[in-house]
Amino acid sequence: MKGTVKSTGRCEAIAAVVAVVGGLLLAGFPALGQGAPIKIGTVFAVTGPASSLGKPEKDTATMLQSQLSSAGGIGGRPVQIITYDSESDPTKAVLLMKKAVTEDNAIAVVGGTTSPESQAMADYAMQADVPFMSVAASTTLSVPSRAWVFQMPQRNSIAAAKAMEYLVAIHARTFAFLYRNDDFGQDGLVAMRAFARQHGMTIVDTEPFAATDTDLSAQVARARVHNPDVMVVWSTPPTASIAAKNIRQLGMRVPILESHGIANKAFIQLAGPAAEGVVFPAGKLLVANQLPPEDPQRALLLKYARDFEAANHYTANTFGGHAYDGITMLVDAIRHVGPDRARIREYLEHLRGFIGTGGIFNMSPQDHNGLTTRDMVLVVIHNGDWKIWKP
Amino acid sequence: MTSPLLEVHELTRRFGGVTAVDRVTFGVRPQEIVAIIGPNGAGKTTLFNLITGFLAPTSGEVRYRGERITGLPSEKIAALGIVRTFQHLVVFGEMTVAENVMVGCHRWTRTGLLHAALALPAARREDGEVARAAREVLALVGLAARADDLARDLPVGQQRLLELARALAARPTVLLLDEPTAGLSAGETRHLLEVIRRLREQGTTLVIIEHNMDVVMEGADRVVVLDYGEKIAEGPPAEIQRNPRVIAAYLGEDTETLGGLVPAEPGAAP
Amino acid sequence: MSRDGWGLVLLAAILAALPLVAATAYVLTLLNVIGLYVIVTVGLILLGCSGQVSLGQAAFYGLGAYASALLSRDLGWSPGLTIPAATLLVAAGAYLVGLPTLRLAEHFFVLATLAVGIIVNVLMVQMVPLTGGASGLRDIPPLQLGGLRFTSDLHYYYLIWALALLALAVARNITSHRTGRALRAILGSEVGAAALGVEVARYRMQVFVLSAAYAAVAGAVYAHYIRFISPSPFSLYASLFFLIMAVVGGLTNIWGGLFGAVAVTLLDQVVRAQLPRVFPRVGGEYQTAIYGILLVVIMIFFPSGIVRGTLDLRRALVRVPHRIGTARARSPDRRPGLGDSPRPADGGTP
Amino acid sequence: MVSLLPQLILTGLTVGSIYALVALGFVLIYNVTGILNFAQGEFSMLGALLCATLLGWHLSLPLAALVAVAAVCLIGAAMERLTIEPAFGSHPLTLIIITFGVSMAFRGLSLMIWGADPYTLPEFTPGPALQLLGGVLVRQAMWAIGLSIAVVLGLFLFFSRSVPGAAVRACADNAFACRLLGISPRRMSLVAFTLSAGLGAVAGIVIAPITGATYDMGLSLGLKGFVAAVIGGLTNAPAAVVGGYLVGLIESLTTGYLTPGYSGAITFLVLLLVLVIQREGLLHAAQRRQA
Repeated sequence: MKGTVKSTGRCEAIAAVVAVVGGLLLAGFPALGQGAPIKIGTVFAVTGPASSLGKPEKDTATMLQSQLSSAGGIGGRPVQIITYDSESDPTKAVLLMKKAVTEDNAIAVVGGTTSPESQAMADYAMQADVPFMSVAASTTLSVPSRAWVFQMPQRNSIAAAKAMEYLVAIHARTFAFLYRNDDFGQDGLVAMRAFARQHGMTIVDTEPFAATDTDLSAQVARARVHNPDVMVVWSTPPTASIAAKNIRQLGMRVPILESHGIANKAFIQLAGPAAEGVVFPAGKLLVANQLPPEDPQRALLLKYARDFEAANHYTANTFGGHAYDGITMLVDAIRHVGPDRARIREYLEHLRGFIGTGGIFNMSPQDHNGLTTRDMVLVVIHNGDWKIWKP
Repeated sequence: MTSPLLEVHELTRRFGGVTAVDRVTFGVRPQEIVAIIGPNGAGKTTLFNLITGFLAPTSGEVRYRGERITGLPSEKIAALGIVRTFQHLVVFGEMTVAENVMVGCHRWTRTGLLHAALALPAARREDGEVARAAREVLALVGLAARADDLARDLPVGQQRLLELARALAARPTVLLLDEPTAGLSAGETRHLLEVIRRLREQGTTLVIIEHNMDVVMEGADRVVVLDYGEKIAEGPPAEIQRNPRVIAAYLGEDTETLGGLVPAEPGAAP
Repeated sequence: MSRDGWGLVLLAAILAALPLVAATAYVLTLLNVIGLYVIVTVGLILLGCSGQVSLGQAAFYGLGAYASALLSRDLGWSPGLTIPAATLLVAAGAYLVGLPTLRLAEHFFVLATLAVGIIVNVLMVQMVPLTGGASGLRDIPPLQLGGLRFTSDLHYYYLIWALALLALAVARNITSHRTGRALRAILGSEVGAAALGVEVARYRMQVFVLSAAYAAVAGAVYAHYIRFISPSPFSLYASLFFLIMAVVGGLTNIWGGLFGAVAVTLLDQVVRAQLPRVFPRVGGEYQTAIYGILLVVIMIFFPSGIVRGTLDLRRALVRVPHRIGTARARSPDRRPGLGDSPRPADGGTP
Repeated sequence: MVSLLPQLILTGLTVGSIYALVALGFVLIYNVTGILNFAQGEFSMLGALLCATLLGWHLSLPLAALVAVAAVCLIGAAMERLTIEPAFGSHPLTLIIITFGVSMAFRGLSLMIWGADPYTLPEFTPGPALQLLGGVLVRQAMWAIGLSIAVVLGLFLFFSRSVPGAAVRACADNAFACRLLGISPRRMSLVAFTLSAGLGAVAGIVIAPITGATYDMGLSLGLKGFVAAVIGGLTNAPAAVVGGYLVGLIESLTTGYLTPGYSGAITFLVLLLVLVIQREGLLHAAQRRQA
């Protein structure tokens, strides 16, 4: 009696099969009939929770594409930068990385906006022997170092170390640590714990909060009870700003130290007056124009900022910079050793003195990040603008 | 006189201030056909809901074969063999007529999720049985021709027959019919009476809520009259027809239901 | 053997052959992911067959993944063992969740599952020592059955699609025997079903637990396949994604599970691959919007799923006299897809 | 921790007032149409972001707010006509799914229009936070709290004193009877969506100075507001507001005295408990709607 229902079911089965074949053809279409150009795959979280980081990364890639094209590619060979959106989802990130590698024959891949995405992609890079330039800051990505995985941002532990320099400089003995309860915040907590122990400081209180929290005065109030010398906040806007606001609203006068996650104007806008005097570690991009002329990065940083704003009509930030470093580093490698994965890896692993937006990279088999605290600066917010902080 | 199969004892249900069913007591003997009549809003359907466990009584109880069944969930009561139809049609619109009836067979079939999941022989055999039973019942009520149509495509009258068929498929001991002739043509009504008689011969006990007095006079052995939730009369049809309280009760009603006393025009829907 | 039985066999044959024609790591991974989604979606649709919708399916998917990952990674059990173990654990969990919540009116049940989904996700992020927090769990051992070590995409392709076909077959059987009739009766009218002795609560529970188990199996396999898990793929968004697949396929239509998962996942890929060619400089921003609109359009115009919906429209247009299944064409006051409207005031029986 | 409690309570009230405002939108629509509108939070998002944009065009705050609210009202009306009206009479689940779809669409479109960066609005009455009972309360929170009360009063007057209000209430009680009286439930549902869209927008604009506004603020706001509405029994505006403050207090107190970070989970644990405990009540609500 259910005969026709079944046949409808069969229709669905057939429809499904047709969809598979057709879909694969369409989805795989870019691969057909394109072998000539050297391809670099990029997978960023253009949408989803991490989109504020992924968007500038993707826009940087698009910008570099046009620059490379007008420059006539590498050694006469055209370069194609493929950009995919991982929607901040590790599964999709791996899937798209595989697509870039196996469908588009990308020679290497840049991406992994969030640390879970990068982790998953790194595992595949190790399986498939593909150079992977991660733009996520999680410490575990390059400690211990993995053959095919390179990390562009100053890893969180370096940022934390830089932040620590501030605490040491102002002779802080105790501090409270408010962090967004995700990979970014949890990673920061681990690093700060370690350094605090080294410098004989005590973390009097740790307060996690959710990225969607609308008010943090409960956490601040808890921390205030321990009256710490400094309030340390490890998050990105809006919560990073809300924290700063709440700290001041609750009448705490102590210094506020935030993370490199607030390296964009949004923080200042949202925090308003509370942003005043907040100190945070950051790549030099933010304060490029304040750098001494002899600083080797200065020229590059100013150029990147200029080009980016020209191309995208919003201010460049350090996240886009990581994508910039990853791609330019690969281009440099290809220029020297040609489009060969193994040799690119070899070249990158011994790359020294490479000037990027994130700093001067000195890679080694033990260190696939190659940056130090010298590549960061402590920035203080003064009159709604960024100034290099000096003790 | 044989002991009653179904006993309603001091059954009461209040909704806020209103008392829909007020200390109603009566019994139904095996193979008896009892008609329940009364003006609109007299509490007939509420009474059915109380018996079949769709409503919890405020007080009083229902006994089946001497066992107290009040408080049991409706599906348990149905499982015991007390099956009902609804005044406002409740057919499974998205299922075929035959499938509707096959659901009726649920009561006396056993295979469960596991049998089905693995399509065990047991499940298949049962399907065969059920399909056969369904065909028989459909033939009985005269819906065989429409077995493969979707239930919701049937006209109201046939949907009512379908509900009856579904209830029959459950092979009930006590069958409660809520206005079974509403929306039926004169012919269908006559056929329905046939079916009801045959059921009784096969050993089924019936309780019927009915507006159509012809049906009551012809079909019922005994009539229970409700008015404002109270039992105002009980007895053989002929007696009831002459009972002054009953007539008064109906006269208190609007003429539309008064028509219920004189032969109802065919196809009169509730 | 029944017609869609043959359908299954045919499908199996095609699937077995597919890797021979298209076997890049990407295509295989894509097919594997689809396969996992098929399993979850079919489970969701089984639930739909009892008139329920869950917005917590991603949580069961994730619990399956974490349970199997932890058992194998930290206790050193063989994944061959942990996958069924995880499934049972999650099923048990679902039973406990179902006890209080399944008695809720259906649209409050959805919210209960939504709440469960969110709570589970928070716990995944929160219980750092156990789950590794938001940074996730690494180094999950691959599946090993006897001598066979599942390492390549191809291995998992055959495993996953075998499971998917099994899931389809089981679901199809369930919906086509006594249990299936009972479920569809419940979908049609709880009252009517109960009046015929159908144990509504019991069936609801069975199907709910089963659908959770489906999700858990998929999740467990996922964990050993990708070998890295973090809370993000198991968020409310994922639950919505599964729901979209189920809805595209038709919430009460098992085969729709196959179609829905395939169609939605591939639509995603196609949009990704083709949109930039149509509009250069376009970001992924379109995805969310497209899904949202898709969801709305389908619920309004194809409440019984795309394929069936289109078939109906066609039939409605050529005015074939109603026969089974075909009669699902929309009519202004009756809306199939999720059972009869429990609000007679807005249509129901005319 | 003596010094902690007052602050936690004030924080709870601040957050609570936000949830209360969103909850009111839920109740309004549920009362009239029986639909749980999960796009409710998106109205707040749209209100806040539109207002921010208008400020960018150098409109004064009151004017910008007014225009934004009006615009969102239109959006709400459009949503009802385009997505709810065509599915009128569908199974409640179908309608819930539709509202989820709408909310996704709004989120995606807003991301295209406004990008991922958070925006903010100036406080209505700038100035240092108020010191009271040993805690501090942001001035903006006073606005939110005051507004939540004002809206409740407004709704009360609308429903009890005005004719359309009475009509809406009638439909809530019995759509069928309503039709007999010649009031179209469909028009009422349009009214309800327009109103609660405006309500949501107002909420968004009032809270943006406290929380900032991002394209994805809608979902979590909507869910929290929804929990509040459920605690209030879904049909009773004042109760929903109380529910909002309860959720706010529960969050801040659990954050304050238990380990923080779980507050999100706890809110939804409360939802579960309420659903199960209130089951009867809720079911009655549901059935009353369906009868």
